Amino acid sequence: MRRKLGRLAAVLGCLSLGSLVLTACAGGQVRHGVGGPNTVSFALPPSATPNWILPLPIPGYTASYNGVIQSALFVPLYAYDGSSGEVGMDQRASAAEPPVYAPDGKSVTITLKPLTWSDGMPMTTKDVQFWLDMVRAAKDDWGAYSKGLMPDNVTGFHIVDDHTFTLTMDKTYNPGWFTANQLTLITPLPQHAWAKDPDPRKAFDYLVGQAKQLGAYNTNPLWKVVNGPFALDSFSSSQITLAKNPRYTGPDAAHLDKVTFLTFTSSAAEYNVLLAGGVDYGYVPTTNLGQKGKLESLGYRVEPWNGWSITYIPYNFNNPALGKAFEQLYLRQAIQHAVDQKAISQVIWRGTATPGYGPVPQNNDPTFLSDVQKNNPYPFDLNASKKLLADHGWRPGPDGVQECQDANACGVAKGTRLSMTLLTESGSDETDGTMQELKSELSKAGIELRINAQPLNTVLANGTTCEPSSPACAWQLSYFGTQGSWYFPAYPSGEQLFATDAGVNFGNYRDKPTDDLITASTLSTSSQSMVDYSARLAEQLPVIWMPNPPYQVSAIDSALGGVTQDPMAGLQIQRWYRTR
Amino acid sequence: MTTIALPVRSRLPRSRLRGNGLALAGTVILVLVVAFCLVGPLLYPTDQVHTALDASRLSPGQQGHPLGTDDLGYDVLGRLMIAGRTSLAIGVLAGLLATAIGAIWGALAGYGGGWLDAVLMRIVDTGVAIPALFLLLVAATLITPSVLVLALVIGCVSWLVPARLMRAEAATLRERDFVKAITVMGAGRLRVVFRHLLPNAVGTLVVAGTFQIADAILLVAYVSFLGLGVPPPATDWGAMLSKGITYTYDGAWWLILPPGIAIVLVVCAINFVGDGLRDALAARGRA
Amino acid sequence: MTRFLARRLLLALIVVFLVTVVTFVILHLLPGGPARGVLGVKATQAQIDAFNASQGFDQPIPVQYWDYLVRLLHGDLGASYTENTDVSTLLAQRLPKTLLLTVTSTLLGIVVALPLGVWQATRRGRAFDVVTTGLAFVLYATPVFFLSLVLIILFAQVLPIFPAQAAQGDTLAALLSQPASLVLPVLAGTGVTAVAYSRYMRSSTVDNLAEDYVRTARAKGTPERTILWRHVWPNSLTSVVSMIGYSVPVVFSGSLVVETMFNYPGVGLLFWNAARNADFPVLLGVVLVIAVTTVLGSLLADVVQLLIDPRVRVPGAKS
Amino acid sequence: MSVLEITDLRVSYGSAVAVDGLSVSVARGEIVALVGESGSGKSTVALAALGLLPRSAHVEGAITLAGQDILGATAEQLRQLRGRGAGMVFQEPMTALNPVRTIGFQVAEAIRNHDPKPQKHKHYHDRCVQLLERVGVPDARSRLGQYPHQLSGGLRQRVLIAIAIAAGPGLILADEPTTALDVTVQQQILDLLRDIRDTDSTGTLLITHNLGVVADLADRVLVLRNGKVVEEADTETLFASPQAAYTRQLLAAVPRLGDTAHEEQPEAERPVLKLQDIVVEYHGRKVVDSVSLHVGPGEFVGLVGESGSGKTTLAQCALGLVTPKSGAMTVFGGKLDRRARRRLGAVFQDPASSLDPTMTVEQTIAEPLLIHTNAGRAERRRKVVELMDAVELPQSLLDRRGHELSGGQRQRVSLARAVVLGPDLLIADEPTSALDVSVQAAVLDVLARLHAEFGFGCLFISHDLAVVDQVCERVAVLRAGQLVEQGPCATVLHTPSHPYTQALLLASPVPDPVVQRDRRRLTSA
Repeated sequence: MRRKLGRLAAVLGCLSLGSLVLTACAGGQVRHGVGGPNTVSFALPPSATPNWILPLPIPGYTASYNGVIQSALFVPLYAYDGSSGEVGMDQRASAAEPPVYAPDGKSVTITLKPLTWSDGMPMTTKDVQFWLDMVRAAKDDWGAYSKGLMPDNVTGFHIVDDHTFTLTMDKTYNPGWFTANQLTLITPLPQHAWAKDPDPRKAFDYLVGQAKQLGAYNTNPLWKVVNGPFALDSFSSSQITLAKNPRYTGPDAAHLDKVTFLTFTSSAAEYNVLLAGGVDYGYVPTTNLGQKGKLESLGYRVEPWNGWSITYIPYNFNNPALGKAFEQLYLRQAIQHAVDQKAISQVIWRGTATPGYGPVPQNNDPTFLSDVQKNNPYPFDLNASKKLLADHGWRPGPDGVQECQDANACGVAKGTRLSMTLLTESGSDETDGTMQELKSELSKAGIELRINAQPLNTVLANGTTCEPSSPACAWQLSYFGTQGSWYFPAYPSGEQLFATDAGVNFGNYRDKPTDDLITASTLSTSSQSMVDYSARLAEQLPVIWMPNPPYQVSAIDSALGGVTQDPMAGLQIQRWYRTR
Repeated sequence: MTTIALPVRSRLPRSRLRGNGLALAGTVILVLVVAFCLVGPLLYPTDQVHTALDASRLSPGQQGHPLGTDDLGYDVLGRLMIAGRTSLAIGVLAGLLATAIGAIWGALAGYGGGWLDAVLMRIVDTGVAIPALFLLLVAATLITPSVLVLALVIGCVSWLVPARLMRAEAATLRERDFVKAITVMGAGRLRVVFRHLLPNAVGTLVVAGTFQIADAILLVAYVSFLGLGVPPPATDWGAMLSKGITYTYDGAWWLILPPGIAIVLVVCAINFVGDGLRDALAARGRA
Repeated sequence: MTRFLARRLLLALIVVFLVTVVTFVILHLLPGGPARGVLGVKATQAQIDAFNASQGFDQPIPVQYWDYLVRLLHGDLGASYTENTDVSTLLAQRLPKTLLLTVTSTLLGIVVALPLGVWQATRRGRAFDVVTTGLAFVLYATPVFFLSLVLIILFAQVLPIFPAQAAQGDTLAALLSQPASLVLPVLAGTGVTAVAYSRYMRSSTVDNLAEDYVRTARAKGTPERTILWRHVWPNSLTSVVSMIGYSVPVVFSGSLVVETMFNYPGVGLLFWNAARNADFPVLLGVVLVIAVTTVLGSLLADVVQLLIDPRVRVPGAKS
Repeated sequence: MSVLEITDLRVSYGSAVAVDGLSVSVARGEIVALVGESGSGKSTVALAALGLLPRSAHVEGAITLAGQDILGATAEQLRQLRGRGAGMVFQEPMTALNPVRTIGFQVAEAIRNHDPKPQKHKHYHDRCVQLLERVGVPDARSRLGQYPHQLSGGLRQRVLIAIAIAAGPGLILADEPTTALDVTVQQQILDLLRDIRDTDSTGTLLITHNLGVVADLADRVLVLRNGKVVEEADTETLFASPQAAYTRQLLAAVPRLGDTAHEEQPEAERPVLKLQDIVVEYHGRKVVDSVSLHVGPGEFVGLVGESGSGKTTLAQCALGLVTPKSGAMTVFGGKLDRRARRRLGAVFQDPASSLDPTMTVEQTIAEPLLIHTNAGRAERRRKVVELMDAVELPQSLLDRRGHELSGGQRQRVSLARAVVLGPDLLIADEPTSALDVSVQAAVLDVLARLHAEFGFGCLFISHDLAVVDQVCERVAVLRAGQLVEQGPCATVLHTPSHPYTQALLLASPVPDPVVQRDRRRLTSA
């Protein structure tokens, strides 16, 4: 009898394990963070360890947050961020006074602020020239290079005095665009300490070589010469600490003694630590947004951090099977009508994402936003989708998938089936959910969507520009997922995205009027061309417009002040302070 | 305890003489679970293809969902059934495949002996030394997962343990008099392997197979946990669990407990059955 | 004995060599290669070509493998694409931590499991045995990620006794400076080992209790306790010891999961990130390290067996 | 005064009765033998005497050991009695000692267990050396640090006896103490047991199946069958005039040297098996050392030797299972190829492993037909039935599997399989050694009948000289890999010329107490 009872216990044991999970309940108030009293710890996104300290970007060393570290140590010539409430120049965080353009718009005069390097040397125009010389000498290895733009478009550099210089351009540019998207690339570098070789190319190679030695960041004297509000305290692959630079002479001195950046393997790991009070400034995975109240009771304030970005799914217009179909605007309209952006934003993103109907970031800044884009020309409407297809000669086949019955009406060969494959990022609940929702709604309109989820790298490697004949053009739709939103520089023009043959125009979208509008947006001084561009692409649907998720949903220690959630993804850590 | 990705986990010899109570309990549980997964959807049909964002995250009992709904509005009870089909199908197929490959491999090594044995077993050693997780990650980037593909992949990374078992068994059987007698009288290698070694190892293989199935179900759970599982809207218990785990702090227990219990229950049950089979075979061996 | 060891060592080397071949070939079968993932979305085709050339990816695979092997023999494991550090440096930082985790949980597993297994065996079929065996079944059937989560909820949140993540930092010292942060990862890792070991020990003890020598010991009036601890225990131990050596890959894989769950800065985490970033040199390095450790584990098992089992250590009678 | 008094003992496991109403008493200085075939319950009696039966055994009756009641004793009382009241010697010296403990530890423990003030094991070492010397272990002191596997089987059995007598018990329970040993070693152990009885006047309960051993050692005998005593008598009385039919049957089944008449056979011209200067090495050690041997057509050649003599290796060599390092071997005048194998049959020692447990008797016997002939199902069946008759098995067994048969039946099936193709050469490696005597007699009978029918030549390997004498015409004696003597049985086994053969003959106990007594006088002289 005893034996039998025992066996029963073993079976019951199986059943009872899960109930442990139920017992989760509120913990007590915990002191957040891991450092001393005037320090703050910040949680980095999963697998995003900064890996490049040199403020000259190099392909392959493009971890997010490199820029945050760099700009805290080396003040950029011009900083743009959203700290003022909309995206614009942040004068305090810039190394120079606002630029003065010549009336013909072909040259610009810039005056540096009286900043000092931490070894006591003043920052001078030579430091800017040092940057320009190196980038000119090694532009092909410089990560931000784009043919025809910086440094090709700067034809002359003229030193007026130690603090003033003039740049001459090859043609007239829109000053707003030039400052925001070109001058922001420049960072004065400590020429006296870093120019180990008079030849700028060799100097560049030397610095890059040094910067590749991550293990030596702590000790390398090069990186001790900084002019920003912070200096490097310690650097390891799992944790980076910046300490206040006591010799900073600018107007934007740091309040905190130290800021520590923590790395995490997964957002779940980060969230566990957040709940246990291990970080001051972390993020909440969307799936855990239901826990807002609990986080608040733990002393965090929970705020979405909106990005200066748009999110979309490119069509591969070069795909041999469906490229022709994708070229049909009515089909793109039918697909866009089947995207329930509001529901995806509300349910899957828990209200933190913003529906996006066009090429301009829609939630931060109304300057460039057209009414067409704002008002959504193609709202969620499955009947509209079906009607568009029916009107153009498509009929559902026996399996419910639309089939072209009339080549003339369809614009594609008779018998073409609306069955398409979407290459998407794996490992994200929100992406999975979005894809399932998309698949589900499209299926109701008779469009079959096959989801092929792959690690982000595979998606990136496969979903790129291709020739129609190449096997690489097998992809039809690709979604980079939550990490794949496009973050604009300060001026959200589309020269990299939707211009014919642009670098990131993966789907080979070609539209002459669009090209003209994009050119106008960078060269003309009026902002109307941007508004027209917004309207044009909201109507033309070069891609499937998707809800734009926030950069992250932050959980910030309520005792941490001075935080602006900058849409440009900057942190301005020097302005953080503790209220307790 | 589990072992992610542990095709390589050394299988534990389990106790003999644990009466058949547990085995019976295991069998009953398995029958119930299989019936639940196969017959359940007929009695309780739900839409597991189309999302219903307007009915997402309902707690149990709301709007006629006995176990609530998940974040996309799928009915959890219905989802548990179709997820079970995937988990069980992959588990059984992968377990059988692994056992079959392992059996033949091990029989050849154990019976062949000499250099053949050395070569085959070094390959097994190599396989054991490469983390299965690595192979699975690579496989996932090469192919689109489906039930068959996953079963194939998991089967192909977990045949090592049965191979070692079978090799040991074959090496023992090779020395048995009946094998010697028939070899001496002119039986060929194939005849010995297929007519004598494999049938005699069936007991070991059946036991190994059950444990292999249990392991495969866990492995599927891991693979899904890593985001490499069957593509949605199909799902399996591991995928449900890993998704549910993200809702731990919401108190959405209905997203965690059902798949969690299902996995633990089925794996326990299969292990019970495996133990029972081992006992039964041990008893027959003694008779 | 030296001959035995030399033979085992040779076999181990062969296995490690095969592992390098297999992993290398598999990685280079991947379509697309790592360039796009490493260089980012904005990289131009020219940059991608330059990257592939610099990494030698434009060479035939056998040539690439040969280069890899030559560098490997010089102790050069290549450099990480994403962490711009030598793989060997990364491994030197991470491996001690993973070893700390795995060795501690293995030792703890042994300490818990072996006596438990013996007690279970002596109380076979009684309540203690049935309850603990049942629990072992349940634990055995519980995925490690689930167990880790339960631990975090229970001991980091409901009762905030221990941190939910391991201490960060490059050095082992940094990790050891917060011993409390090691508790939960080690506990989860122990779950992996203890269950397996106790089950093995239990059955080994049960088998040994049925051996003839136990009857002999009884027949000469040896007390049961003495029989258990001075006769059966050392015998069971010799068979369990080798099992512990062979369980290295199990323990390692377990730690891969445990490390991701607890943000433990070990090899598992390195592996995980490398896999996500297609960081080939790191992947190869980690797989190689795990392979070597696995092989060393079974080698160690054989050596320990050699040391503790007189039947292996001392030559037998010439009969 | 008796040291052990068992009255009306009844032991059952569930419904199966192992011992039924057995009464026996052993007095000081007396050797009482319990003799019987497997399953007679004789070992159960020994275990019951020390309270060592498993919990599942149901025991009734009364057992008094050294004046104490066993069945009602507490665990601690039992422990005190074990070793001190009676010491026990087991059959398997290979497994009865703890492999990972030194001899010193295991012997010392036997003393220490009964020391009112237990000391460290080292403390007892001198006493251990005395004990080991007492049981005839040479070089006793150096053995203390050795492990069981470093000792030969005979030495291990001596160590076990030392353990049994360590606490000075009044009784030794010897359960098949010599069954696993070679005859020469067996003789030494029997002498030792007798010597212990003679000097310490210890009582001995000897449990054995071997009537020769009984005749050699016992004062009194109880014959057991199916748990019941069928006869009890003085040893000499029992052997001289057995009363029970079963006893007579048992005695008749024991093969004796010289019972069979041998005819001289002319040397065959074309032997079916010819071994010439065969050398086999294992790890550089010569297991078979230039052995030459032949088997003529229809001839029965015996190969005798003790364990480790290389006789099984030689057989495997002849079967092609082992490749010799040097030497020449011909089968039917040629190589051992597939065609030759068709004419070859083999039977091995262990009935438990001689049949594939997954096959039926019919499938087993028919398998060689499948390999070598195109015989259809019906023809195979006919052939199998024919052979079943030949080996005297009922057809009802055709669909049985190996584990459903008794040991004797299994060996008959093995024989049938071996001869189903009508072989010209049969190699039989200890085919009856694991069988009870009565079963052995029947199987040998069948073998003789098959020989008469098929006329195959046979290499018959055995350790039992009497069996070889009974079935073979010629015999070869192997010792440590070398052939010491070879010739007709009539010569080699009756007037051996080599001292080793003589020693072997002398050591094999004969079921006749009178002969054994004479032999003892001879050897001690």
